[in-house]
Amino acid sequence: MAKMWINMGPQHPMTHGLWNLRIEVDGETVTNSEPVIGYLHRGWEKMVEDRTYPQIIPMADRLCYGSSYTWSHVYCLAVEDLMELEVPERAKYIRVIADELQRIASHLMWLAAIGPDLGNLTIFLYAMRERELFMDLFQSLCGARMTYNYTRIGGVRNDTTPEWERDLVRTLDFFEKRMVEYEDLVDRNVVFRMRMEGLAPLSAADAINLGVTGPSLRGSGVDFDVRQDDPYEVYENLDWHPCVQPDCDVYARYRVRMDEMRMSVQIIRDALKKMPKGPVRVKPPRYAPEGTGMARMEDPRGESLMYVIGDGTEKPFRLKVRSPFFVTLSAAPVMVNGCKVADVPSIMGMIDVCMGETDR
Amino acid sequence: MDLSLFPNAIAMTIDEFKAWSHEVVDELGRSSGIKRLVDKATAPIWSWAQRNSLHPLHFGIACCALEMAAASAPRFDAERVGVVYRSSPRQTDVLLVNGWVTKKLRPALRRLYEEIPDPKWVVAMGECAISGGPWYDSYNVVQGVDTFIPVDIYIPGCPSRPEAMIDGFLKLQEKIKVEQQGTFLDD
Amino acid sequence: MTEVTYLTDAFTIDQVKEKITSEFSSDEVKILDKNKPRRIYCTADKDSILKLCTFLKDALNFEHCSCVSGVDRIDCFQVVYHITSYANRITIEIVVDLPHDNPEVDSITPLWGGANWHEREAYDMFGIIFKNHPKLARILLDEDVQFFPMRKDFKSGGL
Amino acid sequence: MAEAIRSNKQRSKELGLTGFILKPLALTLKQTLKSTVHKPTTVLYPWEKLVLPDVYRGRPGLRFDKCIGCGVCMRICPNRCIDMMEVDDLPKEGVETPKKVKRPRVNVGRCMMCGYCAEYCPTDAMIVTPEYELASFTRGALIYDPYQLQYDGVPGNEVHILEVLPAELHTGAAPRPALENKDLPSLEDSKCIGCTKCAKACPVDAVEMKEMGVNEKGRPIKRPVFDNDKCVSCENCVEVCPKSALCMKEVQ
Amino acid sequence: MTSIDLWGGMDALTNWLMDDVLGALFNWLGLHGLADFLMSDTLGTVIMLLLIGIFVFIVGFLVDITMIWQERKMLGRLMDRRGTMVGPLGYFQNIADGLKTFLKETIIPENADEGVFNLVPVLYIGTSVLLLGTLPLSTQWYMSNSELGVLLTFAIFCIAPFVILLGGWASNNKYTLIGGMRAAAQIISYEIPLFLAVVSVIILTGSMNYGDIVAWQQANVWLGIPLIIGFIVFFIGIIAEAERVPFDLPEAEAELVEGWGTEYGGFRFGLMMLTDYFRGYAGCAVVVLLFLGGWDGPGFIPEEIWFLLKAFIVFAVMIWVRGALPRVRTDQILSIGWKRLLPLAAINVFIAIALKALGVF
Repeated sequence: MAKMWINMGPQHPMTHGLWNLRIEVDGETVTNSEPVIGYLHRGWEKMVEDRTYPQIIPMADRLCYGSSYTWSHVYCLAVEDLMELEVPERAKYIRVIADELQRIASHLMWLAAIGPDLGNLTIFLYAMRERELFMDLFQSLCGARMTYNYTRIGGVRNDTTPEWERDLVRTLDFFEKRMVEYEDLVDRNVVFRMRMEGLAPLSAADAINLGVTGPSLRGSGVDFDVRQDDPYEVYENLDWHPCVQPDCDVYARYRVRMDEMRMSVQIIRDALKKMPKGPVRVKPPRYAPEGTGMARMEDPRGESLMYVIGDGTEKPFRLKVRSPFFVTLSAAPVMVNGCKVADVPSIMGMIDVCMGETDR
Repeated sequence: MDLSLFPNAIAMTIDEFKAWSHEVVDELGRSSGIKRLVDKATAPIWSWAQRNSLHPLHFGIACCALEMAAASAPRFDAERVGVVYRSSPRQTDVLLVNGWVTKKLRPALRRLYEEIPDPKWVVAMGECAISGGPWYDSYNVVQGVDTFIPVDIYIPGCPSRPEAMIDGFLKLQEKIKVEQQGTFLDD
Repeated sequence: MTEVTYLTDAFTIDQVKEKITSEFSSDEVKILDKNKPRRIYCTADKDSILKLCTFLKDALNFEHCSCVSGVDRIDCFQVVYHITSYANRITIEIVVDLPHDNPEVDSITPLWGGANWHEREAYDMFGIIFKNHPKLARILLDEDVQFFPMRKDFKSGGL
Repeated sequence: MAEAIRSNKQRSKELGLTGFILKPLALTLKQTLKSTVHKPTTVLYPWEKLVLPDVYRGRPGLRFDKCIGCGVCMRICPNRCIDMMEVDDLPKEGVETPKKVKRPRVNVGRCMMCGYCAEYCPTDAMIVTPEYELASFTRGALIYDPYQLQYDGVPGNEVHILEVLPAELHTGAAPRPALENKDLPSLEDSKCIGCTKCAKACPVDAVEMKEMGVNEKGRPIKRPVFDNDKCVSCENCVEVCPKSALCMKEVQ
Repeated sequence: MTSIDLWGGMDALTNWLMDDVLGALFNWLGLHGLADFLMSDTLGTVIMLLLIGIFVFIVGFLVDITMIWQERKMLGRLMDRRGTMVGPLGYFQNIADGLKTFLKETIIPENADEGVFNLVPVLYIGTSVLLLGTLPLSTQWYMSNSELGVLLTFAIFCIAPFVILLGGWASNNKYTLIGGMRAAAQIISYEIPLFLAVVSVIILTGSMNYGDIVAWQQANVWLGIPLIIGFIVFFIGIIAEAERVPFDLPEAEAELVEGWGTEYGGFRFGLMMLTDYFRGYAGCAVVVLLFLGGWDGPGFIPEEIWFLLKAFIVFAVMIWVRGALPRVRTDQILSIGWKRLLPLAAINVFIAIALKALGVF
């Protein structure tokens, strides 16, 4: 068969979001591939330069809509680093709880996305059903389903109510039971295992060199997690450990994310126990001092980093966003070359596509 | 067309004959009023059928795409209303624009709109599709989908709740009920 | 499959600082005295950045290039490198000033593949040219776009 | 850490492959029977509707009488979709010709429902409403004028800021509403020309002009004096001052 | 075993219609030549066959619509959601989908091969509907009760993949081209185990006529029990034949947009979706006929109802498998077909020979 270029183009059921994977196909096997992005580029970093610091928080929510809370959180961390503002202890715990809830919701969205990729709609429906529970939790906490606008510079918007904490504990117990169901449906299913095991190996050295971070990196056996190696908020005094899978194929990345969901439940339970009473919010200064601020955080997709330069006015001079999927996507050709056309969706699905943060 | 044997016979090619017979049948139906009668009688059936099976395109742009997916999740099952996502534009009726449209996407979206067969509708879901939403001063975002595609229904919300999307589809059904697009006999 | 564990030859922050100061003269690399846990801040000269990065990667096992960001400081361009070391758990922030008329700097993609798209984005947004970068082309905007949007002199209006 | 890695390796093996596809088949069968016997978890939207918590942020709502027309919501809105509009006040018994008041008009087709207008509103006139069925046939119908925006919400719809000053974070001070530690306008005497524009612009007339003696031409010098507990720090006076003599003094 | 006597009934209907109504009318009018022609036997048999064909198609069509409804409703319940709710129990949703496609504008891609593009749906739908003719519902309810019924069914079954290959090539779209090639690749993988399973049935029953097979099963035991391995291999083969989920590569949603049917819109797409379920129904019918004793059931229910009940149950199992399993890759289906199904089918044939030789049956 002559080699031909196929556009797994902007409108394609495999791409969750808008990007185009041009693959060169010889028969069924992929010989070369090149991701084309930029369909969702809205010039976020340019727009941020004429908004005041509080106004950017809802904008940061809309960076990656799969895990919007983690992005507004890393923005607030960066600005607090710039302003040297100290956050009350209770707010730190609430932020960690909301972070881990958002991680579970984002991983559930990823689990829902791999269903149609591999041809089975049931896992999509089950995962979305559980994600609704977590969206209910966020809805009663801060009033919105997906774009929460919940963190503030210097704390969080409002305190948690005892009823909310009771619902949280009840939801977590219910979710643990449902996790067993997902593993029944996917892990103990030979067809899923056939489609995932031994696929697209990414060795540890390649992963580190290409800058892949997060679950895809831990799927290659590298034990690096920003929450453990560069702890922010209160992760030091919570007992948890990162989930790592030694064999670096698609199934390992899947396994890492499933274990991370369980680890997040454990973190939330621990944080709920150790959460002190007290204020949740500090009045931020209106004008940021001259200087720079940088914050790193463990986003469900990898290491997210924000670098903010203040120039004394109430608007940031420059705000750079390091999006984890932007770098993982640049490593996509290494994973995709050599596999079959039918495998491309499962490989791409497994690295949890989010185009909002990639194109900014 | 060879008219040499005119009074007795006319030699035509197949296409000419097809066109000629189509014309005759059309003329007959139109003049005798049967066509209008049939259209009037069957119109409610077609509009019922169109209303109850609106297949949007499986095409997610941004955050509202997640809410579109949540709309077909177990809690707000959109298939009850007849909304099933088809992945090829040939088999869809509704182009659901659910996110901001950038300069790079505009020609692709316009081509997608043309690919959808005729009785089609466009639903602008979410603030970014209606008016560019939070990106009002961006150099790369089109301020509203209705600048280059005719839009039927606007669903505000950032992102609009799955129920709001289903409510939008119910309003679209009312709109289809009122203006019955496409009749059986004329194409 | 070997599991990569990171407890071998880890350096503390002071060891890294004095290794850098010993290796590079002060006008090439200057370490700022702003110190925060697990962070090192320094500025580097335009020509010595590649040498510094190779030194960091080989000698001080800084394996991961977190981020390369461009900044338009109106009178000059800046490229800010954040490079992380998994073993030492340190992140170093290197600021490089470039002249405003022809911003050019050596690319660090040969050292870390992760910086590839970051540098292409810096070129796309600011027009900073990275010498011997494998494929320096626009990544977010269309190829035929002439302006560099993130420069301060580019006024962005609604489309 | 090494111990953790090995346990995960066993975990994926211990999940194993019992019966190739029996487990998923059993699970889906159980789910099918469960959702045919008692109804699945679908909310039949047009007939059954979910009860949303009071905190839920649908479209912004206005309590007409509580609003003082200060324009804080117009300034804080990230999308710039609120603008103040001269409208007649609501008809009250004693008054025949309602006077003109400034009320916010919201372009719901552009509002991203972030809840900032309700949060920063000094008198809690702007609130968040749980209304989300706003689909419309035309884009113009989405611009809600103050009358359309009205919504008599429950106290739960109001959004309050309870914060502490950074200085007294460790002194165990209780969080106080925003109005107690608000920034107050401060006057630079040299620049002020006594044009009384700030007094007219203040929505709660917390500014009154006081004579501070006579200038050389014999006319009295008038300087604004601010009544600090009436002021809602809406910065109207700072903006309207022609000589920008006023600036907000931050409370640290 | 009560069953609707289709041929006798149709014979009576045509005679009544031809002789009593039309013949008498024209005789009354005095056009005796025409009346004699109408009453003649040849025209009678032609009209009778026509009516039988129409009846069999109508029943097949209604069963097909019910199967689409069953799939959407059961898949919905399998995924814990309500499924279709237009009309009573959601039954009219398929009718709405079908009617809507009448009004859609037909678009032909501009440099697609016009002729082949139009021919492919005709062939695909034609052969699939032809299948209904070969499948009897009961001793009396059949279109053709030929001696080589099983052979005829599988011959017609195998035409469609080639038509899909043609359709994939004709619509000038890269995705459809790959979809078409996959259909060809897939047919190689499951055909041989499928036929070996059928051969084992024929070895035991001794004839290829459906009536005889079912009669044999009524006399002895349902063939599903002794030839359980053949039953499983056949069921997997039929799922691949009807291109349902674990093996629906030609119409793979995820990577090929809509597979080979991407460029077909409007009315053609509506009929092709209908045809997928025709092939699903035909597959279930053959499974019931060969392995589950066709219309064999206690007397008080007519045989056709028994047959349809079993067909719906088998289709429910197909939907259940669709809900639980993801799609298989092209090379994996080939390896399953050759490495797993073929040995099983061979073992099954030996069992059949052994049972026949030892005279157990």
